[in-house]
Amino acid sequence: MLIFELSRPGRRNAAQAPAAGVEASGIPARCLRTQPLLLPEVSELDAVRHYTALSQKNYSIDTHFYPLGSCTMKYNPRVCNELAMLPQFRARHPGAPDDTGQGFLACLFELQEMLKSVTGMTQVSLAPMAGAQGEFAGVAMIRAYHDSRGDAPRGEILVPDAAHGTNPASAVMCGYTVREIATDADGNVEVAALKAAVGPRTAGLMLTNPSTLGVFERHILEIRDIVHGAGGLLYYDGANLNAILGRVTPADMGFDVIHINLHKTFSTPHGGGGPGAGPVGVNARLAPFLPLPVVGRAKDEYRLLGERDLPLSIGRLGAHLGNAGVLLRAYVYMRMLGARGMQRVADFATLNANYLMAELAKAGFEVAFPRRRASHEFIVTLKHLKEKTGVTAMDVAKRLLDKGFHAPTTYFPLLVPECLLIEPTETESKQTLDAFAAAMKEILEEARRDPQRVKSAPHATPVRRLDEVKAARELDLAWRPVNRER
Amino acid sequence: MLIFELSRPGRRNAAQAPAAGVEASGIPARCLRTQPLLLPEVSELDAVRHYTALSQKNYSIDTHFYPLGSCTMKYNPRVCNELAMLPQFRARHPGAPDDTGQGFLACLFELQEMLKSVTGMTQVSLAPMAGAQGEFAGVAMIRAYHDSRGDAPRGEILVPDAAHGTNPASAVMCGYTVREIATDADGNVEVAALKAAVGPRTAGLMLTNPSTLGVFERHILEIRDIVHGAGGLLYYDGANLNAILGRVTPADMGFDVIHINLHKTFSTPHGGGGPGAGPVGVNARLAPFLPLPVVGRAKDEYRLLGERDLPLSIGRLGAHLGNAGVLLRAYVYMRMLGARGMQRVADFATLNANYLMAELAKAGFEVAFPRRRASHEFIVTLKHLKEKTGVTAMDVAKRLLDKGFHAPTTYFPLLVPECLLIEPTETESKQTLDAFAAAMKEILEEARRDPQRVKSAPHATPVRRLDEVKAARELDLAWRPVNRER
Amino acid sequence: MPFIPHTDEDIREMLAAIGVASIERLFDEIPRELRGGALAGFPPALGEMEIARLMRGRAERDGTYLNFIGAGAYEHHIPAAVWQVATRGEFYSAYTPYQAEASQGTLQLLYEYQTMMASLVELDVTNASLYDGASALAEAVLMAVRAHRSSRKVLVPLTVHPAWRKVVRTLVRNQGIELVEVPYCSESGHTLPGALARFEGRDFAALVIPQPNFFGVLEPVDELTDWARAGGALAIATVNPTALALLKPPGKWGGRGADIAVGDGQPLGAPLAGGGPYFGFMACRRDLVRQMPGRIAGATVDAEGRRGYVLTLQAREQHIRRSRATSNICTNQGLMVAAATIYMALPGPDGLAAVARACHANTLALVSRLTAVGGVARAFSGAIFHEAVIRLPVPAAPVLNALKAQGILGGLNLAHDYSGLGHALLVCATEARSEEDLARYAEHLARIVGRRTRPAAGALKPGSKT
Amino acid sequence: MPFIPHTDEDIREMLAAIGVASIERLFDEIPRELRGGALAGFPPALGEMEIARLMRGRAERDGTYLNFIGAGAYEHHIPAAVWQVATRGEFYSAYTPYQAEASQGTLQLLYEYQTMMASLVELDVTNASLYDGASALAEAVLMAVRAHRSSRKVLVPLTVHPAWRKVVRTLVRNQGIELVEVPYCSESGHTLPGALARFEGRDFAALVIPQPNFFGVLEPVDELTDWARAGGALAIATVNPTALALLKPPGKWGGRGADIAVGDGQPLGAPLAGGGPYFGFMACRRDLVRQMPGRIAGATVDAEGRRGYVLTLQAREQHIRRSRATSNICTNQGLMVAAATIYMALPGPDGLAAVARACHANTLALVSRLTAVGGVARAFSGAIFHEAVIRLPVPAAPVLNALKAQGILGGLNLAHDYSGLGHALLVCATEARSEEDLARYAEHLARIVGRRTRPAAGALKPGSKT
Ligand SMILES: Cc1ncc(COP(=O)(O)O)c(C=O)c1O
Ligand SMILES: Cc1ncc(COP(=O)(O)O)c(C=O)c1O
Repeated sequence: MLIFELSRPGRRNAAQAPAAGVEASGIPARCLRTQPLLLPEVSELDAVRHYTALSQKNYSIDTHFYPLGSCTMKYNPRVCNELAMLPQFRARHPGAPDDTGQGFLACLFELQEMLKSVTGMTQVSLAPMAGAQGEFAGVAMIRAYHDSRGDAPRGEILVPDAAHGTNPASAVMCGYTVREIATDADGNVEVAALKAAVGPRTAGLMLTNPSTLGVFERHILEIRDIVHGAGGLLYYDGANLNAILGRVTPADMGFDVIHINLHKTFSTPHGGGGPGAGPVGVNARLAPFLPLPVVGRAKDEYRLLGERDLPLSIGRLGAHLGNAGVLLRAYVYMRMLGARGMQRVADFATLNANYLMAELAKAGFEVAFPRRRASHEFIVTLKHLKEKTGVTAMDVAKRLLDKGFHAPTTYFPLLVPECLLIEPTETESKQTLDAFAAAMKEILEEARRDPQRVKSAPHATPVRRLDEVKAARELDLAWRPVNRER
Repeated sequence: MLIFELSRPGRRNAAQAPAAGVEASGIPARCLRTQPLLLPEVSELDAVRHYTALSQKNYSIDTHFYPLGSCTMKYNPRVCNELAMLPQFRARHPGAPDDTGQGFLACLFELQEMLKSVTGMTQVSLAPMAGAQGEFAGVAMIRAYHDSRGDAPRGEILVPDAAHGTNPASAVMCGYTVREIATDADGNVEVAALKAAVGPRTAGLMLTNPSTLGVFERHILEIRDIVHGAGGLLYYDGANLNAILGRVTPADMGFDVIHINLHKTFSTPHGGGGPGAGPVGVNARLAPFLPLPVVGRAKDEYRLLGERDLPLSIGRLGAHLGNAGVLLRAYVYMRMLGARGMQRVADFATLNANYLMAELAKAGFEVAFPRRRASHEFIVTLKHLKEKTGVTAMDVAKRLLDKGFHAPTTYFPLLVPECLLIEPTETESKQTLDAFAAAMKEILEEARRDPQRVKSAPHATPVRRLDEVKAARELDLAWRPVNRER
Repeated sequence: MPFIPHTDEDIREMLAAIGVASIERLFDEIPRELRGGALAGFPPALGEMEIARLMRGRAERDGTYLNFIGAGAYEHHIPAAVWQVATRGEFYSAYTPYQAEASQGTLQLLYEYQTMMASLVELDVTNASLYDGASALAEAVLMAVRAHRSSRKVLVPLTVHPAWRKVVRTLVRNQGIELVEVPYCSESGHTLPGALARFEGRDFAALVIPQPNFFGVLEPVDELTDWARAGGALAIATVNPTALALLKPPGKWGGRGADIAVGDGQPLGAPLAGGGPYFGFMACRRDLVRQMPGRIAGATVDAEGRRGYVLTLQAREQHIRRSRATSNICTNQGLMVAAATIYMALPGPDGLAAVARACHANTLALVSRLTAVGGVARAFSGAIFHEAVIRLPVPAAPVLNALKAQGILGGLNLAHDYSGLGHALLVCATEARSEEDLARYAEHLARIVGRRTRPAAGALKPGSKT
Repeated sequence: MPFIPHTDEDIREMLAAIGVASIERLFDEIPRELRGGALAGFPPALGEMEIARLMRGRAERDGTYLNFIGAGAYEHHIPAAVWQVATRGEFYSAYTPYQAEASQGTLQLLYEYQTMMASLVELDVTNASLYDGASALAEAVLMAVRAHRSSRKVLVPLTVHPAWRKVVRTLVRNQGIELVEVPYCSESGHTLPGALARFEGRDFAALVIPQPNFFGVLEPVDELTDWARAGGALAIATVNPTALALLKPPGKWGGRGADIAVGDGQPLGAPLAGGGPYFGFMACRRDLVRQMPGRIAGATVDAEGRRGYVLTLQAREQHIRRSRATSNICTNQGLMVAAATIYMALPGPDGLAAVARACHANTLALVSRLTAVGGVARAFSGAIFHEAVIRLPVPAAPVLNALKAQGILGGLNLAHDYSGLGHALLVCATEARSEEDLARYAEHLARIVGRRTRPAAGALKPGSKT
C-alpha cells in the first residue's frame, strides 16, 4: 500500500498546519500555483503507521547481520545520534556567526585533529559530503597542484581495475581521462602494467589499500616510488581505512591525499543511502588547495576559514560546511573509542574477516585469494558452484536473506567472477559469524541438492525476487493517481 | 532467543561502565554480594538488535488497528513524547525546590484546570499513578468523608456487575465490602435491584458511564437520587470519559468523585502495560480529602501543596508527585486539542463505534444491545456462532491477529457470553474500520465453512496459540542458566 | 481537527450507514437536561509548533541544576540506546499484553526482566512492576498480612524513607493494619537489633528492613532478618537496585533470606523527570507467589511446541478475582520496565557493579570534601552506600538557597522529617558527578557556611545589618 | 573495548581456527617498515556518560538564538513524528538498498518521495537525492551540457545564491564549462528578461532560473524560461520546496516548462543543524532521465507478480558505468529524504501551502515592522516569497553584533557578496517566528539603529569619545 492510496481528499492533519486564514497577499497571481499538489492527505496516525510498517520491511544493522563488503556496516552507537541532535546543535543556523558556535566548532576542529592523527596527514577539510565528493576534492587538489606548478600536460589518472566505480567517475569529473591498471593473481596491482602506464601524462594514481579485493597491496612502496618518480601524486581511497586503523597510516604508505568515509570507518549511520561524510586529508604540498571551509583555531577561538584564508583552495563543495550532523556523530564515536579503541577496530575487524574466511573455506567455499590474509573483508567466488549447479552469487545472496542475514556485496569487484565480498566488521560477535557460516553452509548444500530452491530465493522476504529488467524497461518512477484505476 | 542466550562470560560493553579500578572501600565485607549477578553479558549491538527484534513482535497502535474495548487505544501523538522528554524536564529531581520548576509546575497546574473544565469537578489531584489507584483514592476519600462526619457504619460499596474488576478490588482495599448490582436487558443498571441494595450501610456506588457494556446509563439521574437519597456518594470510573467529552460531564450527572485515565482519554501511551495516570476530581464536599500533592498557585507562583495545606488529605499515594512524565504528555495533548477538539473526540469516537456496529450487524454479527446506541464502544456476542460452529470469541480474536488487526477485548464484561468489546477510537479512519469489518466478515464466513481454521488461529503471528494452562501449572517465571542444557 | 481523520464525505457515508442524520443524534440517549458538557475556560487549540514553543520556553526557564539530591530518586547515566529503543512505537504504543500471540515482544521482555530482577534480589519470583517503590512497599505489607494470617501489625523502622512510610499508611490503614515504628540508633544511623527486644514475643506479620536505609546507612540486615523469622514475622526488604550489584541480596540475608523484597526501579534507566514515571519492583519466595499483586509473565509453549510467553497466574488479579484479588492494580509501569531491562542488559553484571562502586566512591569523596569545611560533619558513623547525612553548623534552608543561586541543589533538608537531627542534609553523589562537580559544591559550601557563620557572630551587635 | 564483543575465549578460538598465534600476525603482509600507525596525540577513550557530559556542556555554552537568517537554510517547524520515525533503526542503520528484497521499506519510501517531489515541481522524474542544493545545481549544469552537446556555456544570474555559484564553479570548471553571469535589476531585485538581450544569438547550454531568487524576490520565470527555450538552451530551475506549495511549479513555467529543476530539500524536515546534512533534489523531463545523476527508485513486480521497488536505471551510475557515469555520486542523503517524505505526508498539500503562506505573511510583517524603523528600507521593489533585503542607515556588521548580544540573529550581511547594495541585510521570518519574535527584533533594531545614528553625528567633535 502506498501512502497515496491511504489518502482521502479533504483529510486534514490540523496539528501540523499553521492557523488558516493567512493569505499569500504579496504574490502576483501569475506566479501562483494552480496545479493540485499530489501530497497524501492522511492523518498523523496513518502516516506514522505507514512509515513504521515500511521501516519494518528493511534489513538494517539494528536488525540483521549486514556483511556488505566495502561498506563497513558496523554498529552505529545510539548515543552519537542523541548528542548530534542536542537542541542547540540542531537549531544552529549555518549562517550564525562563529562566536555563537564555539562548542560546535570545537568538535569539528578536534575531529580534524583526530583524523590527522589517525591518517598521518598534515591537514584535513571536513567539507566533502560523501566519499565520492572526497574523491572529487582530492583529485581536484591534485589537478590544482599540477596546475599551480604549470605542469599542465598531466591529463591522466591511473586506477586499478579493482577500484570502486566512484574512482574513475571522480577523476572524469575533474577533467581527467582514466587509465585502468590490471591486477595480478594475488590481488596486487600488476607492477609491470603500472610501470608501462605511468609517464609524463600521469597526474596521479588512485588506490584503495587494502584493496576492494580484501587484500593489502604488498607492492605499495614500489608503487609509491613509481608514481612519485614519474611526477604523479598518490590518492588514497579511504573506504577501507577500517582495516588498518592504528596499524599503518596512508601518510606512511606515501599517499599525498586521501578521503575518509566517516559513514564507514567512523560509524555514522548510512541511513538507507546517506548522508555520509568524506573528509579529505593532505600532506603539506596539497594543503593550500583544501576545499572550504576548514575549521581553524587562533588563541582558543575557532573560526571557519574561507577564501581569504586559503586563496588557492579548490573552492566550496556545498553551500555550507558539509554534513555537520554526520561530523558530530563521527566525533562522538571517535572520542568514545580513544587511541586504543581505534587500533582495536582494525585488529578485530581483521580477526573477524580472517576467521569467517577460514570457516567458509572449511565449509567448502572457494576463497578468491587463498594465499592471502584477509584484510577486514574477503572474497568468495562461486564460479565453480555456478558451473556445477547453475546457482549464482546473486542466488546465494538472495537465499541468505531468507536465513535472516543481509547479503554480502555481489559482483564487485567486477574482475572476480561470481563473487561475494564479505565484510563482517569488528562489532559482530563470534556467535554471529558462526551462525552466518552455518547458513552459508546450508545454502551450499541446498545448492547441490535442490538448486532451484536457491535460484528462486528469496522466499521469506516481504516480496519475492524483483524484476529489475522490467523496472528499467517500463519506467515507473512516480505514482500517478490514474494508477488507482488499474 | 533470550538475551541470556546471547550472553558470553567476560563480554564487556566498555562504553557503558564507569572507569574500572574504583573499590567499594567503605562497605563491610559481610554486606557485600558474593552471588554472581545473572545479567546478560552482551555487546551494545547485540542488545539493540535483540530488543529491536523483540519490539517487532508486538502489535501496537503505531503498527496495527487496536480496537481493544475499554482501553481507548487512540493515536499517541509523537510530540507529546518529545516535549515531555525535554532535557530540563527529564533532569528535574523530584526533591528540587518548587521555584526551580515553575514551568514544569505551570503545566501540571493547567492540567488540573483543564481536567476540572472537562469533568465539571471542583478540585483535581494528579497524584494517582493509574486508574485503579485513582479508584483507591476516590473510594478512600468517600470513606474519609463519611468518617469525618462520624458516619462510620457505612461499610458497603455498590458496584454494577458489569463493572471493571478494579472497582470491587479498589473498594476492598479501602476496607469496604462490595455488593454487586444486576444489569437489565438493555445494559442499564437494574434500578429495582439498586433500590433493594441501598441503605444506611451504603457508602457509595461506583459507576462507569457509558458503562463497560458500551451504552449510556439512561437512569443516571434516578440512580443519583437513589444513592444520594440514601446518604451514599457517587463514584465515577472515568475509563470511558472519551465517549462523553464535551457532551456531558460527570459533575452534571451528579458524581461526587471521579478518576480519569489519562492513558485512555488523553492519549498518553500505554507502553505495553503502563505507565498511566489516574487523576481524581471531586466536588467541594470531598475537596479537603484529596490525595497529595496538589499543585497550588498563589500570586502566579506554583507550589506543591502538602500535609500542612490539606490536613484532612487521605495522604500520599506514591513517593513523589505521581507519574509526572505522563501528566506532561496529557497536558500537551489536551492543549493541542483545545476546547473544540475535546468535543470532537467524543463525537468521532461515537461516530466510529456506531458505524462499525452498524457494519458488523450488516455483516451478520449479533450486537449485544441492538436497541441501544453504541457509546464509543460496543459489544458483539458470538454465543450463537459458538453454539453452531464451536468457534468462540477467543477464536475470532486470534484469527483477527492473522488478518493484521489487534483483537477487541474478549470475555469482558463477564455477563455477556462470548463477547467482543470493540472500541475503534476517533483517530481511526473509515477505511480502517471498513477493512476491519471486512476481516470480521471473512472470519464469520470461515467459521461456518472451516471452523477448525479459526479455532486453530493464529497462524501468522510470531508464535501460534499459546498454552496458558501449562504456563500457570508449570510455573516458569525466570530463566535459569541450567535451562541452557535443556 | 487534530488527530481526527474524517472527511466530510466519510461523515456523510457513516451517518447514512448508521441511519442517523447527524452526530448529534448519536447522543440522544443522554438525558436532555444533562447535555452540555461546558468545557468552560478550556483554552483553544494549539498547533504542534505552538505547543512546542510553549513547552520549550518553560523548560528553558526552569533550567538545569547540578544535583546532589538522592533520597529515593537518583541521577544516573542512562545509555542513549535505552530510550531510543524503548520508545519505538511497538513498545511505546502497545497495551498490556492480553493477546499474548500479538505481544511476544513485551512478554519476552518481561520474562527477561523478571529473570534479571530475581537475580538482583536472589529471590525466586518477581512481578512485572508496581507503581513505585513506596506503593510496592505497601503492597508488600498487605501481602505479608495476607500470608501471615494471625497478625495485622507490621514493624516499620524510622530509617525507612519517610515518604514511603506515609504512602504505606495511606494504602493500608483502611484495612485495619497497624504500622509500628522502630527507632534507630542516633550514633550509627541504623536500626539496632537490640531495639527490637521490646517487641519480642508480640505477634507481627512482618518487619520492614531497608538496605541501604533512608540515611544511606547500611543496616544489619542479617540480624534483622533472622530476628523477624525467629518471631514468625515475614522479612520485607526494601532495596536499591543499583546497590544490589554490590550488596548482599535480600534472598541471602540471615539464615534463610528475606521473604519479600521491594524497591523503586527508577535507578534502572528511568530519568528523574520531576518524580515519575518510575516503577516499583517486588520479588518473593516461590511459596508466596499466589499472594503476589500485579502482572507476572511466564514461559509456555505454543501449538507447535515452540517457546512463548504469556501473562500467568491471572487468577490473582482483579480482572478475574475482582473483590478477592491480591490487589486492585491493573495498568502498571510497563514501559519503565522495558527501559530497565535494556538498561540492565547494556552494562551487564560487571558494568552495573562498576556503576555501584562509582556511586559509592563518589559519595565518600563528596562527604570527605564537605566535612573538610569547618563545622560540617557526618551525622552517623554507620557504613554508607551512596548517600550520607551531613550536619551543618547553621540552618540548612538558607544554605540550600544560597547553593541554589549558584545552580547547585545541595541535598535534601531533613529539618521536617527528622527535626531531631539538627541542621541535617541528606546528600548523594552518583557516578554522574565528576570530581569538578564535587569540588564546586565543596567550594560554594565553604564560602556560604563561612559567610553564614561569620555574620552570625557579628550579628551580636544589634543594628549593624544593612 | 567499546563496541567490540570479543571475549578472551572467542579470540583464542578464532585465532586457532585461522591458524595464527596472534592478531598481530594477521597484519604480517604489511611491509614491516610501514607498521606503526602512530595515533599520536589521539585522546584517550571516554565513556558514553563522559562524552555526553562534554557535548551537553558545549551545546549549552553555544546556546540558542532567535533566528532571522534564511539565505538557503530555513528554520521550519518539524513535526516530532518525522525524526522519531526516521531514526528507527531500520531506516537509520540500513545501507543503500542494493538488495531490493531486503530494503522494500527504503525503496517504497523513495518511490513515494519521488512522487511527491515530481508533483511539487511538476516534472516527470526525480532522483532519490544529491548532496545539497548547491551541488545539485552543479550536477544540473553538467547534465545540461551533456544533453545540449553543442555548448559548454551556462548563464547564471547574479540572483542565484552566491555560495551556490561558488560550488557550481568548483564542481564544473575542470570540465571546461564556462559560467556566464547575468546581472539583475537594481530596482526590482530580479533578472530582467531584457538583460538577456545581449546574449541573444550565442549558443548556451542552459540558463539557470532561481525562484525565489537569493534576495527572496520572485523572478519573471515564464519569460526567462521561454527565452532559454527559444534560444535552444535548457532552462534549469532552482526552487525552494516550501515555496512550491504556493508558486507555479517549474514544469509549468513559460510555454513548455523548465527542463530541469533542482533545489535544497532542507526546508522539508531537515533541522538547521549548523549546515547539514540537508539534501539536494533534482527533477527533469522524462527524455532527460538517462542523463540524470544519482539513484532512482522504480516500481516493478516480484516473482509472484506483486508490486515491489528497486533501484533502477543503474547503468547511468558509477558502479556500472564507471568513468562514463552521469556522476560520481554514490552515497547520497537518504535519511534526509526519509525525513522529507514523512514531513510532506504529515501536513499534506493544504498544510504545506499553509506553511508557505505563513512564511510569506510573517516575512511581509517583519519587513513592515523593520522598515518602520527610521532609515530602514526595502532594497528592492519586486514581490517576495519569504525573504527580503533591507537596507540599514548604518553598516550592518555592528548592528548584527548588537542584536546578537540580545540573542537575536538579525539576518545575513550582504556586504561581502553584494557590496554594491549598501548596508544591506537579507532577512527571513518563517512560520516558526511569532508576532512577539518580530516585535522583539524590531524593537531592538530601533534602539540599536537609533543609538548608532545619533552618536555618528556627535562623533564629529574629535576627542569626545570615552
Ligand atoms: C572502495 C570505495 N570507494 C569509494 C566509495 C564511495 O564512497 P561514498 O559512497 O561515500 O561516496 C565507496 C562506497 O561505497 C567504496 O566502497
Ligand atoms: C472501565 C475501567 N475501569 C478501570 C480501569 C483501571 O484503570 P487502570 O488500568 O489505569 O488502573 C480500566 C482499565 O482497564 C477500565 O477499563
